[in-house]
Amino acid sequence: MPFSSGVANLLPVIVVVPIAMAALMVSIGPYVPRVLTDVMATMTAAGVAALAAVVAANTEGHRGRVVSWLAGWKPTKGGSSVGLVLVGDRMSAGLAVLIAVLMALAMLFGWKYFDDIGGHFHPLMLMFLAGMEGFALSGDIFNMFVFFELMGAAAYALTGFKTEDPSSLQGSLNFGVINSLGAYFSLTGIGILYAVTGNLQLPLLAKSVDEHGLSALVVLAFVFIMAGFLVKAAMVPLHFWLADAHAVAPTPVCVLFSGVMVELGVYGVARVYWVVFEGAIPHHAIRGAFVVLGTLTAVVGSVMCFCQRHVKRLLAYSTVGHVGLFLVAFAMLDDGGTAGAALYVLGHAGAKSALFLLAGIVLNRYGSVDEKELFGRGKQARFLPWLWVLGGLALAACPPFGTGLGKDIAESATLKAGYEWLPALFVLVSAVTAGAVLRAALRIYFGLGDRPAELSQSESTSGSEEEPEVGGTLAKVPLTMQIPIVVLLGGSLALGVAPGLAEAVGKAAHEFIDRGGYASQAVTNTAGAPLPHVPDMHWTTLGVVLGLASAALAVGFAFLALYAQRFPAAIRRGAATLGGPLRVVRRAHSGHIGDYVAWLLVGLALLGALVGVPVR
Amino acid sequence: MTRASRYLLFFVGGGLVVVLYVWGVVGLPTFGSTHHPYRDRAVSASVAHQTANVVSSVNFDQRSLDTLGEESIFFASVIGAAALLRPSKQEREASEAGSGGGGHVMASTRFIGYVVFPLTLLVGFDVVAHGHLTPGGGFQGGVILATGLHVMYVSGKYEALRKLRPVTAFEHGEVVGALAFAGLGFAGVGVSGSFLANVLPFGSLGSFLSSGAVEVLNVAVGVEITCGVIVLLSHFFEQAMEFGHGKAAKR
Amino acid sequence: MRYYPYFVAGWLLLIGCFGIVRSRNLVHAVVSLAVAQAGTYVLLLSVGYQRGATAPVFGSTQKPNLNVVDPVVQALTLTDIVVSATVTALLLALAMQIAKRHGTVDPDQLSTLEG
Amino acid sequence: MNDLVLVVLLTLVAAAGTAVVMTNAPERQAVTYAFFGVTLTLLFLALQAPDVALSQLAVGTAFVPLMVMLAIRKIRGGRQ
Repeated sequence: MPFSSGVANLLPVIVVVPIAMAALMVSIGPYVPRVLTDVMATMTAAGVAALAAVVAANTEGHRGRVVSWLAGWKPTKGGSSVGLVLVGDRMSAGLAVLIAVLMALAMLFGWKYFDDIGGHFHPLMLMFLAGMEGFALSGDIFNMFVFFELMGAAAYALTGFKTEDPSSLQGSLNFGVINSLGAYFSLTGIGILYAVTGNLQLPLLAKSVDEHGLSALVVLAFVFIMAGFLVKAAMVPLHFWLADAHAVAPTPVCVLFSGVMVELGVYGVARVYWVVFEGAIPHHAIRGAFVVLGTLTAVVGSVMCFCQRHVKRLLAYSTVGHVGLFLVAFAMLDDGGTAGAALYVLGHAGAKSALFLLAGIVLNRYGSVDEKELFGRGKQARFLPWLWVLGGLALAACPPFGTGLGKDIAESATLKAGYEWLPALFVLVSAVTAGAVLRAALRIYFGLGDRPAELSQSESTSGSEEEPEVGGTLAKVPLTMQIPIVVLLGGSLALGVAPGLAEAVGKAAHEFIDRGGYASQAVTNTAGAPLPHVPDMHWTTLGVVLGLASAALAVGFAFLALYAQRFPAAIRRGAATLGGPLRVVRRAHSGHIGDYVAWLLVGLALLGALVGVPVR
Repeated sequence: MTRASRYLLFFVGGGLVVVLYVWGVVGLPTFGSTHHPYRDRAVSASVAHQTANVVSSVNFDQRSLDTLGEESIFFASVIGAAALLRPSKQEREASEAGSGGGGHVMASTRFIGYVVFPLTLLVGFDVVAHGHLTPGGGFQGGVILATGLHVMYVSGKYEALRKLRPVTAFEHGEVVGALAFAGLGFAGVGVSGSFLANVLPFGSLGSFLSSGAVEVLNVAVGVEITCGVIVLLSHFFEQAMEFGHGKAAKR
Repeated sequence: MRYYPYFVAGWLLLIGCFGIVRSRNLVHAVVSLAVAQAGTYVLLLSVGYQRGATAPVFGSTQKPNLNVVDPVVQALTLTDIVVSATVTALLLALAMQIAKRHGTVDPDQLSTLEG
Repeated sequence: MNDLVLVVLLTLVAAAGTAVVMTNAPERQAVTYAFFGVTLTLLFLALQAPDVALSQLAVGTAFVPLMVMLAIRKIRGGRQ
């Protein structure tokens, strides 16, 4: 099979089509009716999804990977090249589909959005799409940096899009500064790696880093390159920007942030480790580091999540909690952990995106996202409350949702690697974050629990001043807003019940960690030796029990929070002693950019120590 | 967090990162060494395509997708800045009610403006046009051209600047530049079966018509950057000059 | 001199971070970020330098040869500079709007996002 | 000889960068930043990177300082 077959040429097309459409829409946007721009943008995203699906479907016929060396600069016989390469394997092509599908649904949801749209919103969304697609498909480390920045530039502008809203601007600036700084650390790492290897293409770096072997320099390059990805992935303590940005970004943008952009950070970590560094930095160092940091991330994220009353911030912190789990699953460094993480990411994208859309509807219907202020306000609603509950259960990894299957497979991997306590972490994080979601739904839509006494704007962001995103408040919820939610939840469910989907993810993960295959197929166009077994992608009894336990605990936590005031005074006093440490953690989330930069350096030092000390 | 604890955190984290950095960097090839494998490949590839400026060859031929991404970042930022700086309702009303204006400047700066302005335009065009032969290219020339236009501001003629600068036309110009880049990419697929392939005749090294598509992409980027920088600066000027002195719309 | 340029690059990155940490004005923070990014330019170009080599541009006086400094890092730096300029533009636009909505650009006084 | 020039320029760049960060008033910072841009330009010329030097000159001494000055003007105006 030649390198530049027809399918291979689809890879750059997936990236360029949204760019060209964005350019076109800047020019013609002001002269055509609004509905046409909506249709054009949504169709572009849907078209990109279709192209990505064609690539994904063709990976089988291309021995797992569609490789495209751009501008005809194919590798020489000696296995070197001056060109750039895009690689669509099952994982990256699958991600490309997910990105474009989420974008299309977010666009559909946004049809009624922003009267004062000024012809900017759709082009920015399409540029954001191009950046994410490029990042997922790229096989070159500097090119990844370029698309990382494209993703970033579009994302900062989209976050601050509601320029009348003060907190939206501040959230955007925090996001922009910390994310750029992370990217500059990455670029420094890339420069260091380039200096010793003379390569930038991932498949070529694989060989030259192996030859260089383990050294302080490789650890330094690894830690710095990871900086940008880990900021994007919102690993504690590099996560502070996330809640600020998610809480204030327009709803369709939040869907992409939580649904896939953050997860692309985890993908970047995993891709670069597996292809470039796996031969040099031993597994035990990476596993130790990411089990510690992932656990920290999961705990901080879920605790902060449960403390929120601002519904969008609540959802944002739950993303932090889940990213911790994804990092832990990746850290198992086998195909089971990778497959579990990938499936969990897909299921989570469906559940979390649906929940963000529901929060957006609440904001536009009632003019606030403060769970306490909205107490009982949605009692007349008939359909949406049940979608909230379903979304909460999906987030709790309740069987038969895809989140549950992903969690099950990841838990099996942790047990296999000898971490008996990790399944407990998975159960607690999914239960606490879903408990917070259910609590909000029960309060807003069912009016359950005690009427919140104080409505003061005490120390935290409440969400009562959040700007609605449509002109006026919605009298009724249009179908274009409800369909995406149903599709997303349906997708999350399908992943758990359609065995074919899970098996495809298993194959993708299996192939993802086959670095030899990646390098040889990209460079010499020959397939590597097949790896032994493909991970088993079926429900286990233990997994189903733990999934149901998470869901039951989530409901329990929700009711506990709703009726907290009815407990005996002694218990409440006991619980209040937890308040001290909790306040310290909450205070750290200060919204101050200087703090965030200081924490970034602490995070890098921590990662450096955790990876560097064991291999010294 | 207090200022003191923030500094403490920074010095602890930063100190450890410095240790890691120094520990790692001393493993690099020493400064000025001759170990540059990618250089050797890039130079031969550039010569093979008759491109005298190897940097341009890397940017527009060998790693042209990077440049496509780079131009897209630029494009996204221009749209983004336009979105962020779009005037609010109060500002539009205030602007219609009058105000605006230039601010006065000294005669000497005005003189410099008149001399420098045509000079920068000339240099800018030259830098864009010879990007494949000599240092410079679409980006550098574009920034010089666009900033040169704004030297008019230094010479105190904001009104003249506004007339010279039909922003909508430049917006379309930017789009044309971006689409030309993408179009050449697709032409590569059509002609030689590979995206962004250098499909034009290479000519001979050093002559004006050499390097194939490098020169054309260079000009496309030049158009996009010139127009984009003008649009970007126009939004900054609009905010600073027209709305800057009104009562700010503070909530 | 063997590692001095790399240390200067690291210093710029670090001092840029410090600038943001100590900043009392968001415009100052954005400019400090640009200083941090300048560290990456210095690193990349130092990595590609070769003693006694010339610029990678051939012409009538210089026939093609391999005794030139690394053109690849120069191309990367060019991209990097564009990124810097555009990110700076976006962040300055945000700072301008923050001034308008909050009436201040001092991060110590901006506190709508807490907890 | 050439090494000496490079050492001097590198030191100058480090010092100028530090000065930019340590300048508190943003309007003076636009000036120090432009000077920092000039030192970088000279360093890039000495490192045999004329393409990059030209970019840095256009961006670092004209484009970015101009935007910074406009932003400051806007911020000052908005506070009146």
